[in-house]
Amino acid sequence: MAIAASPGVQVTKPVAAPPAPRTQSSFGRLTRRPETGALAGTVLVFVIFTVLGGSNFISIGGVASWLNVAAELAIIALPVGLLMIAGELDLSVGSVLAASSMTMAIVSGTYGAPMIVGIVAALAVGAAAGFINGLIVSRTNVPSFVVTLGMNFGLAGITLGLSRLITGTTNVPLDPGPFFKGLFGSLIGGQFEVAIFWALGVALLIVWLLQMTPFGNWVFAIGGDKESARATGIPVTRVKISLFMMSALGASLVGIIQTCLYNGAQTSTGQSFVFNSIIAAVIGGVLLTGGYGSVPGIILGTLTFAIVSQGIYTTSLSSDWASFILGALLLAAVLMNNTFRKLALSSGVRAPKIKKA
Amino acid sequence: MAIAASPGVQVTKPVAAPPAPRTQSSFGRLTRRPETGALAGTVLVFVIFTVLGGSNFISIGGVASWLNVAAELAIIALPVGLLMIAGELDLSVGSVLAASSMTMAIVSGTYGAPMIVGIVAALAVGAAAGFINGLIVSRTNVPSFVVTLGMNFGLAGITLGLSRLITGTTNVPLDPGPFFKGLFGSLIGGQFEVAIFWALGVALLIVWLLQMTPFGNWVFAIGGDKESARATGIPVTRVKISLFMMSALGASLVGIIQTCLYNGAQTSTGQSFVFNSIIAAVIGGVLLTGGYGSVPGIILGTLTFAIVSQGIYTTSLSSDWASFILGALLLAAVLMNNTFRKLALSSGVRAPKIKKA
Amino acid sequence: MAEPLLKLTNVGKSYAGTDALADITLQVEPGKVLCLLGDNGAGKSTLIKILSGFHTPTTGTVEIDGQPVVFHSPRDASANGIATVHQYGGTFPLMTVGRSFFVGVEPTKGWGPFKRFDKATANEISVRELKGLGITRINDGNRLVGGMSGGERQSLAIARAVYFGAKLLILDEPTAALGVKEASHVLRIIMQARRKGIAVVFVTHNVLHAMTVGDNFAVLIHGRLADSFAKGERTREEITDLMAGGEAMAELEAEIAQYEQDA
Amino acid sequence: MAEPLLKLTNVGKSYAGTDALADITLQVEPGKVLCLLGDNGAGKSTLIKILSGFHTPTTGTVEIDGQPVVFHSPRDASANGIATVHQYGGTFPLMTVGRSFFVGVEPTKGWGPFKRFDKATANEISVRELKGLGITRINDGNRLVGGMSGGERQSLAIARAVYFGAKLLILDEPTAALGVKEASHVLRIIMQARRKGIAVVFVTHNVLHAMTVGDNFAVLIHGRLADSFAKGERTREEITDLMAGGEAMAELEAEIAQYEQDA
Amino acid sequence: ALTACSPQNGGGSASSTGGTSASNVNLVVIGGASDDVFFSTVKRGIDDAAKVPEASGAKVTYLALKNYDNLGPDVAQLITNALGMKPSAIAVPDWVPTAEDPAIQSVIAAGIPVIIYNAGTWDQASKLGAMTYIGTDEYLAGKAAGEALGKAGSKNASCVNTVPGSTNLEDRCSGVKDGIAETGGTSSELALPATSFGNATAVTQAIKSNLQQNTSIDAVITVGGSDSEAAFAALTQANSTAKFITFGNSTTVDARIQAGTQLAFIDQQPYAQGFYSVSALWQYVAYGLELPTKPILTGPAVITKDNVAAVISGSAAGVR
Ligand SMILES: Nc1ncnc2c1ncn2[C@@H]1O[C@H](COP(=O)(O)OP(=O)(O)OP(=O)(O)O)[C@@H](O)[C@H]1O
Ligand SMILES: Nc1ncnc2c1ncn2[C@@H]1O[C@H](COP(=O)(O)OP(=O)(O)OP(=O)(O)O)[C@@H](O)[C@H]1O
Ligand SMILES: [Mg+2]
Ligand SMILES: [Mg+2]
Repeated sequence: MAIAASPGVQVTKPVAAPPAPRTQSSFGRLTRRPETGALAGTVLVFVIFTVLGGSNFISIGGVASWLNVAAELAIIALPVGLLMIAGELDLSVGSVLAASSMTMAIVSGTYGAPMIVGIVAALAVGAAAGFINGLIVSRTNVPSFVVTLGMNFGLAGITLGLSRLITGTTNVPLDPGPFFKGLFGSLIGGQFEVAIFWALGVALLIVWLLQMTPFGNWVFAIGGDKESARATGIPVTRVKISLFMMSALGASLVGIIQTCLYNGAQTSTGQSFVFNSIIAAVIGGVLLTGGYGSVPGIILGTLTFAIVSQGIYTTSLSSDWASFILGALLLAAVLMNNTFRKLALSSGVRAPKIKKA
Repeated sequence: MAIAASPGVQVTKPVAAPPAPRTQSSFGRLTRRPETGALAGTVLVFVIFTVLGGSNFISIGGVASWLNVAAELAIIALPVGLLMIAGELDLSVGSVLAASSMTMAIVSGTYGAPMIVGIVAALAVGAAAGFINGLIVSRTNVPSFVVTLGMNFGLAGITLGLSRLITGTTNVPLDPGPFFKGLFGSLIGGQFEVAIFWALGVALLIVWLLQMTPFGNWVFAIGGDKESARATGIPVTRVKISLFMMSALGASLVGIIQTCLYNGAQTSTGQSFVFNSIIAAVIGGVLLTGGYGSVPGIILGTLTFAIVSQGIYTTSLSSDWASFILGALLLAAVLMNNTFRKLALSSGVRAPKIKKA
Repeated sequence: MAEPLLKLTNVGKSYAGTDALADITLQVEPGKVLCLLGDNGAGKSTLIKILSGFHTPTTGTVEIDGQPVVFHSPRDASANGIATVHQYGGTFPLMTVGRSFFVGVEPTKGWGPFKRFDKATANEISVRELKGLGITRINDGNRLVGGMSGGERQSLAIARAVYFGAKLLILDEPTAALGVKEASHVLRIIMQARRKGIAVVFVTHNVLHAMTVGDNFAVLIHGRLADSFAKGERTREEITDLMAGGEAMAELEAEIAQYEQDA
Repeated sequence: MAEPLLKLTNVGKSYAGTDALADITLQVEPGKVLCLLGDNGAGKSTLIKILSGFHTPTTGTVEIDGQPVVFHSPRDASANGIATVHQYGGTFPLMTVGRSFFVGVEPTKGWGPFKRFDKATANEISVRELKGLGITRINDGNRLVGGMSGGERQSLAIARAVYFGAKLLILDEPTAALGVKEASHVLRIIMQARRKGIAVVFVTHNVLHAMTVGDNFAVLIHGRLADSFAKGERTREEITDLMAGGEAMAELEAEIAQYEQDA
Repeated sequence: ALTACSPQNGGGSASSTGGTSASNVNLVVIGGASDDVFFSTVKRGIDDAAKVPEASGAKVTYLALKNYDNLGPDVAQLITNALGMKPSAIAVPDWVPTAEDPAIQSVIAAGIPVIIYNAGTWDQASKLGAMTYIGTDEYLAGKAAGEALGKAGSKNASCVNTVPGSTNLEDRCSGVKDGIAETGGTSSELALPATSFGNATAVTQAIKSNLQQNTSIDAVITVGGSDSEAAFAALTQANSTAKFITFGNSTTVDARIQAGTQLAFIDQQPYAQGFYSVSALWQYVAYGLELPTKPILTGPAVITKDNVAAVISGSAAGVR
């Protein structure tokens, strides 16, 4: 390929990024952690809505409202963020969610198979979609943006076509029964989705993967410089396929959760997760160009996003302006994130340069 | 570990000649142009739908149907592609289109100002949005993905909120009058939108900018390596702001065209252009990471996309599967593009590859 | 002594967590070559990034022709007649040789609205200038920079800076990736520039190269100016030891010689 | 003569439009250092990319220990005991020194499902190995590679390849970005490896370095093997001329000397 | 319009279409996105009705929008596509009259019979020269819902719209407002941003917050087809006793109405819209049959506990 710079000639530019920790006070050390910027963004929007929404926003119901949204988003955004650290995008999570959810509803609802069979089938759909994404991306030179977008269209089409063929409708009800309802779709205290625990589980899993295992190191390396990573003998293909499978499985899990929560599945669900998961990761400090990001950052990103998109309903502002406020606050949160990071890093030093998309 | 062929297989060695660029046939040179891959993709989908859609697809009406779609898409995809070559994304074109279109309808329809005033106002909205995008992206370290996405939400919100406030509705009619109808919204031969000529004009403008002017060189340089570009003294900020303004103005122009064509404006139009313009550029060979792309490529990309998305309607396939076919063909077109490019580039190699065991 | 073209007073620079440079005072005169020497990580590139407007110093002042200046961007520096070849970068992998050579200073032909980038001229000049540096394999300005060897790319960046001329030419390890012939060409070019009255700042790890072209020498050790002297004031051994961060190199060389004998 | 570890027969490689290498036949023996010399663009890096599995040759065969092999990826090469330091790259700007050092061969602690990346060990070893190469400013394994100087990064890549050992160590211009001290350390390391019976392929533009460590020499000119000889078979001047692509360097050196006198 | 083809020209004067052999007949129906719950049911009607013409060798082609992101222009484009297929007759919803009407007029001008279905009005259809209008009036449907809420004693309704700006959903909400006003109540629209569309949890939590923020809300109505489960979950989580009405139904909706936890759903009978459109086109094109009753309204029907029993079997079969 003449287009891509060959590994030998690629110029290694020093990329200044979050800095060298030197021995300093623990507060100093805290301000230097890259997540601090993301935290600043979360705090900003939290404060704004506490002021605007008052007791509605910080009541149990108010907190549950953004926490629930954040939890489901995090289950997808965390593995998507991992994939982004490795330098790839996944735009197929929307259709994977819908496909998994419909699979479960059809297998266990329409055909009446035991719930566990439906769940395994749903996860299998996710695993397969992720595997195919990963395989095509690794084997060809096609950017993952296009491959997963193709998958998003294609899988949506298959889901719709098959659902109509099999059930004649796009809307399949399912009674998950008490056990699975409790496991995936119950509300703790009538307010907090059990998805919050699933999100915590996923977060722990991904923290462990990213920080504790060789695999995590490979993810950073692949995102940092794919050719150099290849040169060190990392099984790049295998790592990428695993990552695509993880993000697809995250989407499947949310599909299962929503199916249990709302007692059925619709073919048209899920597409908003495509962009939202990427936005959350970027707000959380994951570089779109790969090579950098952290789990706490992504979690803060999902919280910021959830607060911004849900907070307005706890205020007395007209919902006509919801979209405007969402846009403005997203930007403000990211700017805050950046500014804070700059401030924290510049003990008399210039801003770090982070490569942009 | 594969074992190499036995020494006997050892083949015609390259005749040692100083590797001067070989004087090659003009066909050889053609196959080396990167657009050839994009052309292969376009030809592929064209052939498929000629076979499947038959006379419907290649009738005047059939051709007009994808040519019209391609023309409007190209007006946005070309400047968006330029921006992508410079390493930035613009996800705000959807709202810019809607905002421009509503501005025009409200100014010249609701308030009855002369059409030209409405058009200027619409373009001003586009220019302002692009300017703000460019300014924020250049002045802060926030990736354009987030900035323009924030703009997309924010501007959509303002458009909705203000329209409701001013007109009380989200749907404003406008009679453009014969002159402006003719200029922007007429159908030539009752079939071909005058937008096709606008698209040609935009294409010529952008070819000229990219290939003929120093500005074009700067765009490639900024996308190739922003820091090095800065080091050479290129006014990076000014270039980026211009580029964001161009993509926004492209969206405004399509807004004006659609308003004249369809005699009015709606707040909810335009969002499909956000992704479609990026997809078209990527199919046309523009690198998502910046630094590479061409106008003929982008045009072929928009044609491929338009053929795939409209072609299905000329066939007798069930529309349930439209989405699936879209996804599969997009992927096929890009794969074709890649494979062809690889083939074309390696055909120059004189010695055949050694056989692998 | 000539009026200095460039004068640094107590310049320092810290990156978050590290002081890369402290308290640097030195000057460069027109028609002279200042060799900047020092170990890896001594702060040479940092100093050069300050001179070329990439970084603003944390402390201290920079004067040009006696006027204090603050460069906010590389543009400011080039506007002041400073041309820099950085240690890495400066070329664009996905652009053609001709385009990459002329980035920012594109030649045009035609006039008024018909003024356009003159590709033929750009290709011709870039190939010619590369030849002048001894790079003969690149004979088509349409080749992509990404497909050139490391030394070829380095030569392109040098050819570019030299071609467009400047009052002050800064070269950060220009000869590191170059073959013996190309390196000699670069040294020749430095000498030519010097003769034209251009001031040159030259970073190198090669003692021979430094001694061949240098008029003045400044040695950085751990971010501080450890020594500065004019040509002939130090022996080769002394210079070598200074370049090694002040450590005596004799021992290490003896060890290597030992291995050689074992062979 | 020892059984060759690596043997190339008539190897050639063309990029679209260019023959970068043609008809290369050479061999590397255990415990010997093969210096690969040649002008910029001569094809040295291309040859090394073939040896390290980055490219498959267009023509010819590669044998290891007498067995023909085809490397489909760098993994295949490392599985065959080949460790390579490429001309650029090999480190990860956004990773810490400790993590970057151990990419692909991460140390773990704990067992079973509790096995986890051992950061402390990684940081400690990487800092220690850098010290061994003379890099003393990097004393915290948590520092980001992107914030290191050019030479520090190069040292990290070398330290890495050496630390993990191999039958065949390939170094593409490892000393180019290094200071005199660090370069000497690398030469010492090459000698140590050689003594352990490791075969080394060493690319350099520095005649002195080449003559210090080389046992055998192969000179590429325009992608072809122009000469190959053992230590002592050529004079320094002959080698210099060969490295300059076969051109006599005396003239160029005289020209530079002329400038020097003018000064 | 050509008088010979104009359906207003009189009941059965279909002589111009005589002579058409069934195997050449191609009926084109343009409709909403296939993953839209409502249009999924419309399509069932179309598919079922198509069995008759297909048995005679005729063809029925359904052209679906891919999404509603660029509604007016996209439908106009589809109409042009349809015209390119040389259809015998076309059925199309008139969602955005300003955008679509020129295209519809050009179809009619080409002598091709047109039925406006699903969206539009008989006034509009007859002005264009279409044969008839089959469907409902979104505003009237909304109004019926508002009236039902008023009758049940609600004073302050929240009209949940997950696609703000979309003409038909806006019409429903303004209908609700006028309907409830008759009994002195008010209604406000709850507009959700695009980032929530298709995410039941985001919709749920937004409605819940709104209920908690504005405690005077005593009625919730969802105008989008896929938001009913989310809205109901919100009511539960907010411990709200607000009256609840949805547009469109499912087996779960039916069950809730039976159990009394949901007041009603507004039935537009989408199946009937598709079915009668195809039937009417086919009968006219093939045999010149045309019913003098115009328009054919398929709704709105308000399905409450009293009449829900009748719809349950249909819901289970996916035709409601
Ligand atoms: N962006 C950065 N962030 C943090 N530290 C940095 C950064 N850039 C350089 N440094 C540190 O500053 C010191 C000086 O670096 P500099 O690049 O100036 O060295 P140098 O003299 O050019 O070395 P070399 O000869 O290896 O190129 C080094 O210790 C390096 O690690
Ligand atoms: N990806 C590529 N595409 C096309 N040509 C290439 C590519 N890579 C290298 N070449 C060409 O092949 C020739 C040999 O390049 P190579 O990198 O092997 O040289 P080298 O001997 O390592 O030079 P240096 O000493 O400058 O590193 C050069 O002329 C170069 O331009
Ligand atoms: Mg340096
Ligand atoms: Mg090389």
